[in-house]
Amino acid sequence: MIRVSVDPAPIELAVEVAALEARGAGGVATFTGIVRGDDGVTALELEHYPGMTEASLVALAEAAMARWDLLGVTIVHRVGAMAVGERIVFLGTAAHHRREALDACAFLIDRLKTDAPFWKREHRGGATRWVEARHSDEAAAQRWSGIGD
Amino acid sequence: MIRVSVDPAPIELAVEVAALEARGAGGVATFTGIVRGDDGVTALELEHYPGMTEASLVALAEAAMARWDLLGVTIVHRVGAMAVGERIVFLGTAAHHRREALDACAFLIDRLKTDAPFWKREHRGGATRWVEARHSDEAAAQRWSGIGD
Amino acid sequence: MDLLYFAWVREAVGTGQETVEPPAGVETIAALIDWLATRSPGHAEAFREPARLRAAIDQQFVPLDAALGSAREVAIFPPVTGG
Amino acid sequence: MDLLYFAWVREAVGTGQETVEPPAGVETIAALIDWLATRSPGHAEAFREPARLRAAIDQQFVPLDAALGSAREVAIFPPVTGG
Repeated sequence: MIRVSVDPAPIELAVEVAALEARGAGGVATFTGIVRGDDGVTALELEHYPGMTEASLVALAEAAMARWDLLGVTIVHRVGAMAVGERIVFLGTAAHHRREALDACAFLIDRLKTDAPFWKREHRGGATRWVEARHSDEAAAQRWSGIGD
Repeated sequence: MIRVSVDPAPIELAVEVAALEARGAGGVATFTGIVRGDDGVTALELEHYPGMTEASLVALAEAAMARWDLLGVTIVHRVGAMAVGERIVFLGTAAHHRREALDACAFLIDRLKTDAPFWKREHRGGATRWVEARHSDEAAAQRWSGIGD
Repeated sequence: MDLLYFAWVREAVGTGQETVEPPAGVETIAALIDWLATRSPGHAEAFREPARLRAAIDQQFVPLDAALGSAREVAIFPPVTGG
Repeated sequence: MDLLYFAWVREAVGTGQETVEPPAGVETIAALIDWLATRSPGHAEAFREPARLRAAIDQQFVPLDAALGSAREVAIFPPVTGG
């Protein structure tokens, strides 16, 4: 089961987790990204490429299903304006074996960072700034390159 | 912040995640173990060593805090009788960097499997059977051995 | 050819979408970027440093030296920063 | 010395807790296990295969060749299976 959602509404973590837990797996791994308020950030905006975004997330989920023995993959990314402390992204995997669930979850967040067309803009009071991509994200995504990918 | 709980009550995942998300971290990683109903299992019982259990989980959380830059670690293990589909264990980590949160979460579940005094008994209808430890769990825990551990 | 711009590229150009007919000889994304830079001061600002840009053809990421071929939709944007 | 048993060890012995005074010469967990096996048919069943057993002294895991020393609480149980 693959579930992909790109939505301006807040991410309902309990609902997403419940759906993964209902897959009959022995384990569910999740990663949730949250808007950090340190460094003076007061709000965040997420822009994306409608159409390509959803397709790239489905491709990412399919890559995870092909690589690991998973019963479910969920990718939910929020777009639009969000406040400090709110969830930006939720990745979840359900598997019989914990290693598969955890590795797949790490893969999803690493690859999402480089493979999905989202752009973040930070607000600091009245000022705004587009976030720069980080080389460390490229390196993290490269970690998963290889056969069967 | 370390939170450890060993409790016969059902694990309140949403409450546990909310507490981790409130730590101000950029990311929260979780792993939840669930009672699987395949293989004819109808229920599960968890026995533990009161006192040593809590101490071993606190030591495990402290080892994770020492090894990675974490803002929070939560370990909740259910004990007593539980039904198929219910949560056995919840591990959660909060960190500024996703790699730290994810690696620490994997460490916690691998080590908990070998370092905490719990014993599982499976029910299949009227029959019961103590679950045998798996060599693969020893190997997974060994993965984390090394300096600073 | 439909062009889409995102993030600060969109802001600099002043629109997120335009339809263009590049002249003969503009056969790669890189050549398209150079040509777009000549269209207005906003375009010049957006397309001044190709190394800061990334692109997709028909919703697939491509390197800047990719041939335009029969592209219907070309998107130009900064490196992605989701997650 | 307080002894604690868990899981099938507890069930075989028939109790989860007992207080014993091992004779002189019982100086390791392994020796304690051998001596315990002589105490009753249930003990014999529980302690027949030391390789299947694990132990803790004062709530710290120890190998079976660990010295009992001044242990107050010794626990004997199967390999753990939590998580």
